[in-house]
Amino acid sequence: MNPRVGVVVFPGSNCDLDAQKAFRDLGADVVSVWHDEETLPEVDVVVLPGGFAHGDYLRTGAIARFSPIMDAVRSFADAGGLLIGICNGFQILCEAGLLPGALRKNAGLKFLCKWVDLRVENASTPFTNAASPGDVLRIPINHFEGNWYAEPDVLDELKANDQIVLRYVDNPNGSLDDVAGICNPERNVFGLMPHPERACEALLGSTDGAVILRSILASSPSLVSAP
Amino acid sequence: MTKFDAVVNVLLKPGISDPQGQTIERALPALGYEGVQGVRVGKHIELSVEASSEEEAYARIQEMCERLLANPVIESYEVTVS
Amino acid sequence: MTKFDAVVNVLLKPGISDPQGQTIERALPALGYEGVQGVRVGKHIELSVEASSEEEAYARIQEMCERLLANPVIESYEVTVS
Amino acid sequence: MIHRDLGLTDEEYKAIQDRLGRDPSYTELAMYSVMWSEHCSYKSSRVHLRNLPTEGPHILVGPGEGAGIIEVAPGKAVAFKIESHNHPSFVEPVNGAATGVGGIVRDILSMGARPIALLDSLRFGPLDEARTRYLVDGVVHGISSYGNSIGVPTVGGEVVFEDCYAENPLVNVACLGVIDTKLMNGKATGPGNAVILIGSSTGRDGIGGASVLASAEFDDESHEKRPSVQVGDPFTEKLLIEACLELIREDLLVGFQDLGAGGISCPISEMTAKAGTGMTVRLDAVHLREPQMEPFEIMISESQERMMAVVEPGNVQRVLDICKKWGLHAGVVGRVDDGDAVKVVDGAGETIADVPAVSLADEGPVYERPYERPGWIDEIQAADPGDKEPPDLAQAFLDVLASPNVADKSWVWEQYDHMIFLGTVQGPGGDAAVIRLPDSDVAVAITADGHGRYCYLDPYEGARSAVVEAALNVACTGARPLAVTNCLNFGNPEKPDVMWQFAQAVEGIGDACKALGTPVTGGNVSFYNETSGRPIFPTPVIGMIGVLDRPDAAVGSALSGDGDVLLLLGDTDPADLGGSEFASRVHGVIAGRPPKVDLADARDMIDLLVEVAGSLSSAHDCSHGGVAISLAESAIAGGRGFDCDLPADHRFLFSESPARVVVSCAPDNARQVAEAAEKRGVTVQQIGTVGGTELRFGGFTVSLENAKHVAAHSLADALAGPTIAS
Ligand SMILES: Nc1ncnc2c1ncn2[C@@H]1O[C@H](COP(=O)(O)OP(=O)(O)O)[C@@H](O)[C@H]1O
Ligand SMILES: [Mg+2]
Repeated sequence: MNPRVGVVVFPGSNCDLDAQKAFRDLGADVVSVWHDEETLPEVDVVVLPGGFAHGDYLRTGAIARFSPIMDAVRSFADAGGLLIGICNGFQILCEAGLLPGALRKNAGLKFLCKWVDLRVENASTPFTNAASPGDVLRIPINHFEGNWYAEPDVLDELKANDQIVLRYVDNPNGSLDDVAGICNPERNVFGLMPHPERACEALLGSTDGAVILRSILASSPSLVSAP
Repeated sequence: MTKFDAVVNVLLKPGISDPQGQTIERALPALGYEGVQGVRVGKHIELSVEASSEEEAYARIQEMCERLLANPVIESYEVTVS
Repeated sequence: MTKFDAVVNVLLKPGISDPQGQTIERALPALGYEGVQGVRVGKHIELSVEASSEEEAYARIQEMCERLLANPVIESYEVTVS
Repeated sequence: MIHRDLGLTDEEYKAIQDRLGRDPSYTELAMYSVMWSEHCSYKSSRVHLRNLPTEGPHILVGPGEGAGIIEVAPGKAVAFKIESHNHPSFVEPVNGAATGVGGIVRDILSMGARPIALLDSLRFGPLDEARTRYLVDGVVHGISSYGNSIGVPTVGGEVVFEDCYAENPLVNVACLGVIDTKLMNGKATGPGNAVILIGSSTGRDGIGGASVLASAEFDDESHEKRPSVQVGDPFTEKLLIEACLELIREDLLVGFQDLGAGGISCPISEMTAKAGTGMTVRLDAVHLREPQMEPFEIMISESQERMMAVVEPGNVQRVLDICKKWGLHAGVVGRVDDGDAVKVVDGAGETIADVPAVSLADEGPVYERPYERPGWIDEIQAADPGDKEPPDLAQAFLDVLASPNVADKSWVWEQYDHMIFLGTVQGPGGDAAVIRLPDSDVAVAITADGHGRYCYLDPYEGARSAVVEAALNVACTGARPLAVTNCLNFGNPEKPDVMWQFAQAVEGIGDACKALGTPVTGGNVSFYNETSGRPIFPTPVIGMIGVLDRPDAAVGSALSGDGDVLLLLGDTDPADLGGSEFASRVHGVIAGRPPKVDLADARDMIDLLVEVAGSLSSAHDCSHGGVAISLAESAIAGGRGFDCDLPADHRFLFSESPARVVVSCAPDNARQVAEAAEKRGVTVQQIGTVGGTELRFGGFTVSLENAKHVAAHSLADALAGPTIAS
């Protein structure tokens, strides 16, 4: 059975179709889930895609985290389901308290769309296990608010737990401790600012993003439990 | 020269649509907040200036607002010096 | 139920660097404004709420701030009801 | 004399009276004033635009609709169009530019196309002014915040700095869309059908935008015109795109049009005029943002993010439901009638306006404005073109490379999402952008180019050069140029010399497009680009689209293989320094005659590039700064140097002779490329080889490191200074 991926669409999401395509090209069955739903379909993986949910007005993710679907997303994660937030999705996860910290405006006060190098710090998560620790992945960023921050004690805890999954090799946005992506202590919720779905085809400049997507699919219950 | 603390609040002029404010207003009922109206979102700036008098401080900030802190074409502002 | 007007000012917590404020501060001398310091930029939100008393209005807005209007991880806020 | 306040002349007022057989009401007059404004009626330009070639085998829809439609592969059609938002961007750069993006995106959407790419063509004054930096910062931020938020990548464009744009920047934005399921039309057919207004509420913002802002030049009183600026709402626009595409996918719409300049007045009159029907609009059904708006305000408000749809009665509920799902306001505001009148009725049932639709939409005045070649043009053409030898060739090279017109523009385009839709095969930074269309293997190349300086010196030659440069940018990727959209930015058309520039430029575009086989599918005219009587350089901007056989066949501009052979294709005339970047940057001179394009040569060059694309490692045309800069740009982009043996002559190195391209290819391919060129009569010169960490020109050498630093930092450094709003 193919892994099943649900991509949540908030009003203002705009990388939902790209995420769908990237997962589909890697062999997943993909469904889109409207934010107004109260239940999730049967899926192995939930993706909160990039974009500007509710225009990012007020604050990124501030309104989206109250969408009806978010209760179901939380329960899905509490039950151990794989949940990934990309860019705006990461911002929503932080606002919802599913991941620690908050995302501030880039230190340079500019939107940045460019290729960056990411170092894999933890390769034993379901999101990175196709990589090795220390691997450098070339994946684009595309955000104005990617400057992650957390209180010092929270950061210490993340470090102690190996929850920092990806770091920028050359910090583009001022993010604390070069953090580009983090996971929860249970390692089933992952948020990152860069866009792995944009780096799954050589024609577009890199296939390193597929390392992350493939890790996820290989870890999805449908595949893992298949005979 | 004395140091004066000042606050500048910048808002879109009345009549100019404020998509941020409208979006927040539309979102509130779903969060259980009924009866909230007229939401407008602007900038809040705090700063301190050196000047020889409160009037001078006020005048300088006023000028900074016109030229830099606000765009008088679409925004109005309010300066408070203390 | 009475309608109360309120103002919410949201700022980054002290200790969290504020690049917007710093950028303005750095630009000012070149434009002829010396002696300006401690510039911090946040959000200014105006709204009106229905409530049975000023206290209730205040409490409701306070709650809205905690949940929506500010992010307590990085921001602090101040509510004024009139 | 109320009509004069609304921008109508006495003659125009008389024409309205004659047409109606009575005096118009105030609301009617307001509607005529916007529909007959320069911006909506093209009254000064129409007689000239008629001569542009508009037909070709690939052209499915030409000028006159929301956007031109081009068939790029069997069964695959795209919409392409450019628009200006110059005046609003000067007044309020962030929102002026943002709403410019919003407007062109809705034009594309109105054809039933999903917007998939944007190009922004920007012109500003000198960067050492704080006010210019404020404008650059604001305009780029406006495009970035709006385009990124609606999820349409900005994949290319241009940025030019020239004194003449200091008080009148140019902000032109082009959009490419791909027909989603069905090509829509803007016709209000079927009497009895409902008219639905979708999107934002209608407010007092942007009232008189068409007649006042876009159609009269700035003067010191422009402060009073300022409140007509609008704030862009990209979130609503994104919802509008998704909701409307869903409506079209479900085949719920009969007719469809965007609301732009002219507000509601525009679609109601144009859609009925096209269909030969009438329409009644109920003012109290329009969703208002502010209480107590006057009828005329409602009829001409240019509030953003609105679309109008004509829907069969049985589908109305479904349409409203889909809009609601997307959180969009939608309401029935009228119905299509028999007859030919546009009627506006207020809440009490009283008729406030009742005029023939065609009189608003099609019967506006057409002017044959007098034009005359100005005397100053002979003087300027005869003046010293700035071709003197520079004291130091290497330094001259670095000076030209550091010119903000030449230098790396990544400060700008890194602020744009240029990757969304997973189709950006080549993004900003090369010649044309190459975009793979969603869910397909079809790739198109798009670019926008203008040359105000050449057009100032000779509008006919300059316009031809702009077309050729755009076509070459497209052809350098290996794509065959197919069609053109154009944005004509000029001064006050009531001045005979401006009108002469306009006529010459349009003739130049027409001649070039005919010769290259790239018809004009639409565009936009922006007149009155003057401040206090000083016009900008005449600046036609050409948007060009071409098509590639396969996305992975696209050729880039970066040098990519050590040992590759460098070939210069085309003829260099050392006298082609008039209006060049060298003359302006090194000698501070803009004078002389601009290079003259031979259109047949240009066509041969394009055919050659398309033919040999498969054998090339890189291709990059020679434009600003000539062959020296072209080589340097390809080297910097590829991160590798070259070893050339070029004459140590500034007139050769910086000549801007048109229709020249520097290509690189594997040594094994060089013979074949050269033969193909010779067969087409294109001059080929082997000028060197790729490799190393230096740019060895022959007469002088610069390290790649240094060149890269100079190119990368000059714009960012110049923009780092303080900014000021007013
Ligand atoms: N305003 C802009 N927005 C996006 N891309 C831009 C902009 N300005 C320049 N670029 C990109 O930078 C590259 C170089 O631009 P330019 O020097 O104008 O090229 P050319 O001379 O080939 O037309 C192009 O790929 C162009 O698309
Ligand atoms: Mg080029």
